Amino acid sequence: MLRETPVNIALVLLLLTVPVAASAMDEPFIVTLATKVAIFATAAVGLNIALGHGGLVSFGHAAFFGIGGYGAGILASHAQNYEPLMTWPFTVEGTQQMLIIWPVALLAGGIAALAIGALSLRTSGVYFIMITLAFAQMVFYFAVSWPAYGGEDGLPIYVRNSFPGLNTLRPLDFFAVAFVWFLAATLFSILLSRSRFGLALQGARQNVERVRAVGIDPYRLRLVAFTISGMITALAGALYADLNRFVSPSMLSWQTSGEIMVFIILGGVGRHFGPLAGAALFILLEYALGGVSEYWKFLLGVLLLLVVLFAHGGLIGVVTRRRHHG
Amino acid sequence: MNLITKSLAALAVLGMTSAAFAEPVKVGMITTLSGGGASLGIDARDGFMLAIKQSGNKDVDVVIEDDQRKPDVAVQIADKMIQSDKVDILTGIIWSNLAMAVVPAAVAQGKFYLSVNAAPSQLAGKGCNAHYFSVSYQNDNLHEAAGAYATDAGYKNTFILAPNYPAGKDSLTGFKRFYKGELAGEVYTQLGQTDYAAEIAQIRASGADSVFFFLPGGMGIAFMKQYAQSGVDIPLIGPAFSFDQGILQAVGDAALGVKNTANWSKDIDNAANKAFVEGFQAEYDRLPSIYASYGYDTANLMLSALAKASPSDADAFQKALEAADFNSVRGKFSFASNHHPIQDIYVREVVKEGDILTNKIVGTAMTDRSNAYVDDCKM
Amino acid sequence: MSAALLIEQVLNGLQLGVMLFVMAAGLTLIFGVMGLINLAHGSLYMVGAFACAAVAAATGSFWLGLAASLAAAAITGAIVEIVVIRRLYSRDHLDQVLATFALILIFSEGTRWLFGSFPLYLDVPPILSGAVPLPGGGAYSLYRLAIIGAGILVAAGLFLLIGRTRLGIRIRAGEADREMIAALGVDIGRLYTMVFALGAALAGFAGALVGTIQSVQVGMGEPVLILAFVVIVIGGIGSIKGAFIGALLVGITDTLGRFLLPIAFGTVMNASDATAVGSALASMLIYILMAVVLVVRPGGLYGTAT
Amino acid sequence: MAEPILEIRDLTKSFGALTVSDHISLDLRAGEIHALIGPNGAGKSTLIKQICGELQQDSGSIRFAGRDLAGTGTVERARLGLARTFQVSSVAPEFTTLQNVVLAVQGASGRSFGFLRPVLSDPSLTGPARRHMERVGLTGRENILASILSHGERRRLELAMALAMEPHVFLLDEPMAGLGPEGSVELTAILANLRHEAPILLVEHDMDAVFALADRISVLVYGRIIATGNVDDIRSNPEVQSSYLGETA
Repeated sequence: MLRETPVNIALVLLLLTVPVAASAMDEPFIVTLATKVAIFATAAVGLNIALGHGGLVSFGHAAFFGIGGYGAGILASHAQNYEPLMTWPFTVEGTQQMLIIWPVALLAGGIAALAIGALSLRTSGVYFIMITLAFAQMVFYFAVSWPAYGGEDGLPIYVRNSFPGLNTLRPLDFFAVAFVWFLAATLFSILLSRSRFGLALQGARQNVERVRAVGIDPYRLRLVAFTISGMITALAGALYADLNRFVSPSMLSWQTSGEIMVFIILGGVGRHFGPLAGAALFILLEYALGGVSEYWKFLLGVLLLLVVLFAHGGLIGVVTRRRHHG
Repeated sequence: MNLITKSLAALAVLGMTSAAFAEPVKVGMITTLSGGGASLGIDARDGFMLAIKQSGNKDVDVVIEDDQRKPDVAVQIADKMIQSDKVDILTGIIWSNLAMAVVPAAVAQGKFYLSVNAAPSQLAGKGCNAHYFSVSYQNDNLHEAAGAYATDAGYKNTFILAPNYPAGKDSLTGFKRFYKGELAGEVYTQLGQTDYAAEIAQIRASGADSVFFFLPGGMGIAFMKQYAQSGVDIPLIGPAFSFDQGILQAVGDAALGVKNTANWSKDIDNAANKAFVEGFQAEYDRLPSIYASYGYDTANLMLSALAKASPSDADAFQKALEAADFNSVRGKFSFASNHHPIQDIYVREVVKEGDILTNKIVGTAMTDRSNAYVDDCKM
Repeated sequence: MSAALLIEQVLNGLQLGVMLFVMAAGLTLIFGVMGLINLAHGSLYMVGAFACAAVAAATGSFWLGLAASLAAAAITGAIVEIVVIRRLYSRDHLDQVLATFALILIFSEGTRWLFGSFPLYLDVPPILSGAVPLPGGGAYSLYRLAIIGAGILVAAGLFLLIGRTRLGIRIRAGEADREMIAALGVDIGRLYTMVFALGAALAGFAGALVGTIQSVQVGMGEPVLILAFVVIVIGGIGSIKGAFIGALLVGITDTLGRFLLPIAFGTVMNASDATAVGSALASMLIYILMAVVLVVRPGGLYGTAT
Repeated sequence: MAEPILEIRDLTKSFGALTVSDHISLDLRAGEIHALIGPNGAGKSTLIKQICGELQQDSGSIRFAGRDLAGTGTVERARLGLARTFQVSSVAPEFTTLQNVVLAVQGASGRSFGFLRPVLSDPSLTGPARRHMERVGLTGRENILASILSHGERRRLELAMALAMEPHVFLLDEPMAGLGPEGSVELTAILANLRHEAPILLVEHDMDAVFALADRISVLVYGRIIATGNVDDIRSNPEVQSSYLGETA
């Protein structure tokens, strides 16, 4: 039986060394795959704050992922076309600078999550799952039919956005950016879970009556958690837009929401490194099975089913043979 | 050049190709092989591979990957093909939005892209590129032809409908470019919509004398079946996509008699087309679709250029492609200055041959049609 | 806008509504009795449509196809319940969502493997083909009228089944108190399998009826599934009556929204923009409706807030 | 006599035709333990739920420290200083004992929006928490998961969480339920001390504990208070004898 911490450290080291080695061996595509893992894991870390810590089963996190992506895409497209974003009451120019794009993505995701959360958190259980789905569908259909930014066709970013001192078009440089964000999000999530806020949030998931009885309002806790969660997922969306140099409504589709949840469950709900394990496994499978058969999603479905039915602790749970506690 | 000499030339080209290459060429095909739009990608792939097989050329190595009709997946496959498989030429994308995601970055990295289907206006006008060629058409072409046909047929009051997404809007714009009559109505439906009762009711009430619709894939099947049941008998016009071999059988008799515009039909009478249609049926045991014909032409164009130059010599290879020195199953074929075809566009009618629904050419809608964006392209 | 057009659009809304009800009824029953969220309900819809198309093509009879759709969906439902679903009753909603999400992948790819990627042919039976005149000068598809009739019959049958039969009593008892019903000596496992198969058969039935005028292809179940969820959430999860009201509400709102919104916007802007904006808003309309209902009544119209 | 801290007047609550609280009036004064007894189904828990805000009364008033509680919810009442234990133990099962008590200390502190500093290394939280655990005899059990505590330990954990809130009133809903005789005696001793921190409204079936602890007793039957008085008054009250004590004694 392995302890969880060494497994986590091994996972992170693996994520770090594989692309570095691949880059040395001139296999840039493996670096791209690792970047995708880091970004998806970051999105899932975001969702995990709501879902794992707060028990808020959001089936609409694709909305935030997509909003972050569109934030990056819209700013970049304005910068590419030299058209200001708005001219009244003051002029706002587009930008290709990640240091500006990220705060915008965080802010946009935060505002959207605050609004959606404020309404959705009035419900609970299945209703919460469904109303978050409904809001995500609303954003999806809006993006599909709104012509200004490409609608269904999506919005290309011809040149990856830039970061001072890095050549983001080099796969390894961009991987470094994504990796640092993944680490930052994960560390933040760990700190959060041990903080006053995290204690109250997890308490509310386990026993909401008890939390009320000690004078803590679960609605405000959850709203803040949902907002933070949406912000992190939106940031991951902005990175994903840059990875693909492209944004489209498919980032907002309900399947995307489902996939982010799948990362978490594959890795193990509520585990800090579950999102990484889940995203890595998912992408590994996509490429391993995708090469074997056109019908790889059938195999993915079978595997997911087996994990849900029989390996409740997720991948990390299987490796460490231990159910998760708190 | 008459038909006989042309087909002799074709044989000569086929005969010499295998000798002409020094080193193998890697081609990456990104296309939709799973999910809703898979039938289109499968046909394009099969047409492409048939041409390679018929050529007997062993030096072309085609890597095929499924984009699942998702732009982000397509981009990643393109990255993989360029970075890892080190392909020289990319092809295969069916959908315009995927093409917009992949093509600009791929050509910016110096790769050639040959389109088997999608040809959005952005890539024909300001965004054109020396390394990008559309073998199929420019997206507006078949819609323009439908507009021209509606005018020729004397329709004065057409109801037009398309899904509410960029290709849908381009389609209606294209139709209106050559249509001279009035519009009885202009409706945008939801993308992926499956029930058209509300729109059919509007058509019935509009007093239109004809209906133009662009509803690709399952949307078109649903629309036509429902239209046939509605008791509305205003004539339908559409681009070939909704009347393609792959979906006609699913539509059934509801499609009989409908006029559609296409730049290919299996009854175009030339040797290349005969070889294609027969070869395709022999190889895959089904009738080829229009996407298969695009795939077939794309491969033959590529082979003809490879016979003259290697993609590593980009300028020479580009010149060889521009020459379009191959026998298109469409007959006449040349490239406009923005690397989109100049070709005839026909009017077809859906007919029944035995038990099988298929198309028959009944006229020509446009002759030597290029596209509306040539002047915007500064190459 | 003529009266005939309006009548036709209302009929369209009604037709969409009753079909959504047939879908949603199974979903809401399964949730009400077993407490299970079943995302794979749309796959059973697809199974029904494919079974109908395959049998109709083989035998030439639409009616045999329709019978096959009921049987195939019910049998598939029963097998899925026994093999997978019954392990999920005691799990939380997250596990249920993910396991049934996995089932969607399995069903979609499995169907594609069996039937290929091309849409199947399925057409309206000759007896229901064509249109009938409407008062006011319009006409309406006979088949769609038949769908409305079939949907209303199913609704009436369900209300009778739940209200008047022994199975219905057990279902209601099962909703109220699982232990009590087990204590009464009813085999709860068998009851659950039957309810699940019943819901599946309804979904398959809807799939066959709707597939006939739409297209029978892989992935056809998912858009309907999401609509059906909207319906049961609006109506209140577990309530058949709520599902009925919710389905009609969604059907009418969606149809009339798509028809009227572009016209409404047309009064304040040019026609082309109006259709674009109007259709954009129309596609969001039912989700807006659902959000409004949930904000005002967090448990849906006829549900109890959890 | 000082003004009562908790003052309930004419409280009425019905579920359909069933009246569960029928014009209840009740006081809790500083320093006292006021026991509420009555047969099962008399409406004791419903009364507690109304006091802590989980249910809203149909009519009548609840005043706490001179303030009318109408329109305030559970959270606000807890903040004002009403600490409650539950009839069926209600703790966060995946937390350790210490985390549970820290949660209560944090609730009382009113600051739950700290995002970075770990709670378990914050002495302003763990200090009081350990102190309260010591008072209920849970020292040494800090790192045990609440879900695997014994029943008696869990009841004491609840009490520690109530203590941690440093409340003005304790509402204890059957704290002795399920404890053996020995456990009841221990808990009785702990409760006896508690009245000096804040008065206790004690709902309890264990008559030995009630008679040992209570300064005053109210008897609730079918939603009505049929008698209030000191231990001797209640013991000798004939109506109480017939309707309640007679059955159990």
